[in-house]
Amino acid sequence: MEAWVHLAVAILLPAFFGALVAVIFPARWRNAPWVTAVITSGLAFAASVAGLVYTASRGEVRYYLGGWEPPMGIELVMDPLSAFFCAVVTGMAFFVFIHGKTVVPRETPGKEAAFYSTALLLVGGLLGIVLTGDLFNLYVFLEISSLAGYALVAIGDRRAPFSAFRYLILGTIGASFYLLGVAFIAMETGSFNMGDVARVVPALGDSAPATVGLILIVFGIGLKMALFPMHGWLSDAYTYATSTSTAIIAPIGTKVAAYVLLRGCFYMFDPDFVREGIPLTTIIGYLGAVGIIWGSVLAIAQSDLKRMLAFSSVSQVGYIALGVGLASPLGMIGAVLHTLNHAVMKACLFLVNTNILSRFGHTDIRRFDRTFRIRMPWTMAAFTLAAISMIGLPPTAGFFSKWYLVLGSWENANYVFLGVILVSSLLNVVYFFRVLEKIYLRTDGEPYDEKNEREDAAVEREESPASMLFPTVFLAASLLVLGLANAFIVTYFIRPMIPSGL
Amino acid sequence: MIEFLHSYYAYWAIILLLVIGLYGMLVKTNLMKKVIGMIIFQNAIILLFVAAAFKWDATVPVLDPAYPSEDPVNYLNPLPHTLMLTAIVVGVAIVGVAFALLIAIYRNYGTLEEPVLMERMRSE
Amino acid sequence: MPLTETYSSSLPFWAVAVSLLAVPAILWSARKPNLREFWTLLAAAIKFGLVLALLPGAKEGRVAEFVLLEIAEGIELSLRADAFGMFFALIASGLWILTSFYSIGYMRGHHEKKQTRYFASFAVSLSATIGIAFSGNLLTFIIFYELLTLATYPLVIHSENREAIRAGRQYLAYALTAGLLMVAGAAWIYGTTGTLDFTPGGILEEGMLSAGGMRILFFMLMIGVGVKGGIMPLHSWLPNAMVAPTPVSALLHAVAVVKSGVFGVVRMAGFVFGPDVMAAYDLNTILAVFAGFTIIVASVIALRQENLKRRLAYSTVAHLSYIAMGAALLNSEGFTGGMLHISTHATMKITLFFCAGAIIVHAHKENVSDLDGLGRAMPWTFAAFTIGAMGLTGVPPVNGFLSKWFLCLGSIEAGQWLVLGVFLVSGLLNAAYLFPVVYRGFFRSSDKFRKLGEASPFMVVPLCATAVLSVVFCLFPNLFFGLFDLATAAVEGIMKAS
Amino acid sequence: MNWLVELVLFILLLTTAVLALSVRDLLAAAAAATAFTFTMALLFVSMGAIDVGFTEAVVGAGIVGVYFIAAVFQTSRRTRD
Repeated sequence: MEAWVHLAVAILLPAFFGALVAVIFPARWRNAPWVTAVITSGLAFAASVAGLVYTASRGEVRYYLGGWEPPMGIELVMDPLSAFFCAVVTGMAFFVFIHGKTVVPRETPGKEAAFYSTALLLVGGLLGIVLTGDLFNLYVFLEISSLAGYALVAIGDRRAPFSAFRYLILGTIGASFYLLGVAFIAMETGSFNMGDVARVVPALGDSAPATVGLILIVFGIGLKMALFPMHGWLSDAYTYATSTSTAIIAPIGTKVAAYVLLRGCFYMFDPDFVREGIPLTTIIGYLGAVGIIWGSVLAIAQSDLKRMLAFSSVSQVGYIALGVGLASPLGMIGAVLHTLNHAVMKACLFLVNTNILSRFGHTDIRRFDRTFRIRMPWTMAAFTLAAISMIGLPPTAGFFSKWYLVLGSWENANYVFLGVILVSSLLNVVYFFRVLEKIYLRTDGEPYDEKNEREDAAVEREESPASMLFPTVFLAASLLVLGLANAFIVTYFIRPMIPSGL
Repeated sequence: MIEFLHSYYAYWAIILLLVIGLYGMLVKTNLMKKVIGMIIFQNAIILLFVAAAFKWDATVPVLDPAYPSEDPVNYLNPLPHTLMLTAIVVGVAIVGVAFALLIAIYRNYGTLEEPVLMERMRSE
Repeated sequence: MPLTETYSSSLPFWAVAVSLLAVPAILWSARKPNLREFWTLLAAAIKFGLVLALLPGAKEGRVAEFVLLEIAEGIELSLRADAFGMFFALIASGLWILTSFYSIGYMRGHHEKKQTRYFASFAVSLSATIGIAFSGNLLTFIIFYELLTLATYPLVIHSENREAIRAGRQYLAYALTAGLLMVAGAAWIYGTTGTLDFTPGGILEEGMLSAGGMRILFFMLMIGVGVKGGIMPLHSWLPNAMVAPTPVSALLHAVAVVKSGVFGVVRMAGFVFGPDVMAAYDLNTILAVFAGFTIIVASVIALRQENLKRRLAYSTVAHLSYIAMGAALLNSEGFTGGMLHISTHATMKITLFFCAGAIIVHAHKENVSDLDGLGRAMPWTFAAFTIGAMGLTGVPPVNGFLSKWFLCLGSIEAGQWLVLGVFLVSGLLNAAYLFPVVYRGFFRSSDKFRKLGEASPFMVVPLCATAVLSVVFCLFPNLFFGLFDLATAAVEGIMKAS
Repeated sequence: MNWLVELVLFILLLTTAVLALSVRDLLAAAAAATAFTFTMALLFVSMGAIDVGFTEAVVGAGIVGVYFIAAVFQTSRRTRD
């Protein structure tokens, strides 16, 4: 038991340690930052998985930083929920880092160390958000991860600094509103410790300041999460950043915000109160529902693959919000499972985007053609699988998170959510099959004859190097595994995390 | 909530500052002005914490023989103060990054006015 | 006969998996056509053998069950080879062998491109079809159903021209919408009853939902399966998808895809809603109205089609609804007739499509009016076509008579004279749109085909085989693996439980 | 004792805030912003948060002021807004 307590720190430390170590190597050791990033994120991933398994069977682990007990000290709490999110964050980071071996030196020449250091800082900040048991500490980690995020987004083409600036302004508004909410809650409850708050809040009953605090927190985090209608910053930020920056931020950034939402609404406060007293979760759910449709429609309108994926992120975040909005065990299962699934899908898709960009020099869907499939068969296969999962067809992972959400919608008799989930799946079909048709089929309308068969045969295979191909294909394949194993994940990892009040 | 605001006028000032800051961030078109708005906004929140920890007739959280130390009512709560130290530093870090971005934007496009910037970005 | 004696066996799993396992082999030997086709045939043979191995148990009412894993919380990915599923699996896997032979002849004769993709998709489709047949619960059914949609998409767009791509989009739009409605419906059922296992006599019971709710649920599930089953007004993807690609994939549509649709209709009627619920909420009337409408209207449309394949496609639409109609009658004769029609229509329609394909490849004719005198050049092909036409019309020595006989009996038993009328009128319409082809082929003379001989034996042999099969099946319905007994056993299961 | 001082500081705070956002010379705006932060520091001190006040004066007013001036000289000084 004693040794296990340190697991929480073992997740957190490698990332921050790696961020420091990555910059100390002499410039001629070109791969050293990459190796550092892969090793540290791998260690954190291993620790997260160990923590996941441990907490699933034996409950939460509390670690008092420096040995100081709350409310004076800061504690790290690793319960099934936070361990799950840690595993998602570190896992995605691990694979994206592996993928970065050849891409990062090309996209940010000479600044590999800075890139990996910042990226590790981002990961560390996100892990801190997930693990900390202290509201103010969460704010600090939020800002650490945000700062790293702004820096990562700012690397990119000419437009990147401006989109990063907009992200910074809105991100700061979000974080500040969070802090404001914390102020209200702390004033009312007298503690910054989440556990204390959770104990005190029910006793307060219908407390206006605490409620206002929660609403402010939800608003601030909603901004960070790109919840509709606060999603404006996301599309530009993702589009103009370098492809690896996007690949590292997109799968995990918004997910951690979703974690804070879950933590605030269902753990710190009484879910019944949040659902009935202030219809907060319902509002979140409906915003998510609108975001699902809106994001999908905008994704259809895009001609650039990366931008399309960015808008699809807005829509997918909506699913998570919708699950929160259901405020039921099934909704929570759907939301948490979708966090995992969407992280894997989006990471895979953005890695595919990187592969395409580094091989063809553009990601303009209008210029895609069938030689893509011949030149990069494995990448395209990974794209296909991830697209099918995004659409939500069984037996890929994407289907099952939707399945739980659909079940939850029926249970709550919420037909609006139900309709939204169904309609959005069709919209996903539209924007993904548009790309798939381009990649796999002849779209010029000419009949298939000997001539263009010879043309096709002349196209050489130029698949990405193994360091890029392995993570892409592995993530795509794991979508199938996650789909088939979803009952296992739900039973062993998600069920234990559902709070008793839900 | 109402009596809470009524009891101490500082809160009204804080609300005003928050609104001013938000206005600066969202409505001002010059990017530098947005940063100024951000500073105002962040400082207003810090002020809120400090004001919340403030009590009339209490002294700074330093042990003083003149005040009976066993009664915490006589001292301000030091916890928000210490936290705000961190918040200030975090805020400054963000402002620093914001300025770095501003300089990068200016190098790329030669302006900090949002409408002009949008125009130039669209035309390339 | 015991109804629910189950035993654990991995055979259903392997029956599903064998063609999936063949896919990597097919892709791997893309450059060696002979080896590639060997894998297809091998998988087809093994699959048929595995299905046959399950047959004795199913006939005795023992159900082989295989639970792979828990696929979603509380729901298992289970395969159950009950009599009804066996019936369909037997037909699908048996005809796959024939179809494979014919495909090879056709694809090579036509110098088709992308043959590897074709055979790989074909194999996956068959896996999905057998999976649909053996699905033990609704979620498993949906999973295989969506897999079938994806696997047949490459077949629909096979020729990759504008028309085909448009047909592909339409197909996806219809099939995926349908799949989503089924998912929603399944979630509703699961939320209401806590189970999705197919049970003879139905999962749902009276009073579980309000009458309106029950009808909406019925619509959701029936639209779900009805799209693949081509029930009007959900049929419009079908003729397009059938015409655009090669007739071989049209053939797949005649057997695997559309039959899974109507198989689903019967599954829903007999194993999800159950005859009692169907009767209690007038669901059978709804189904009967749509099915009857489809039978008549599709036949009339078929009458007006000039393109032979299109005519056959609409004929398929009409005949699929026979099966749905059989389920709507809610008595054992109706169910038996419907199930038998799955098999009888398969053999007859395959014969007709084989003939149409042979005509296209060999004589390069697609329109009915161009066939004058072709029967003299291709006597075997046209003879087979005549048998198929007779079968669809319901003339006795061919097996179509058998299923129609039961369907008519069922409608008399149910006292549905209107339904009986529909069957009789549609029989006349069948004759009206099929016999002109025969007439033109044999009795109109033309010099165009004087030098033309019979098509290649690769095609002629299978089409004659299916034609003969059609006749033999009518005369000795139990000769082939006791299909008839199997059908009656399955129906008994449904009726007894309700 | 010091509520009057606080009131003056609050008024100063609001004035400098509005000023910083409204002047068109960015350098003047930077000066106003620095004045704002410094007033804030004084307010903290008056509210008993001495440590916070000092940090704010040094980090908030000092470093941010330097940042501002550096940034203004790196970019442009005038604005239409």
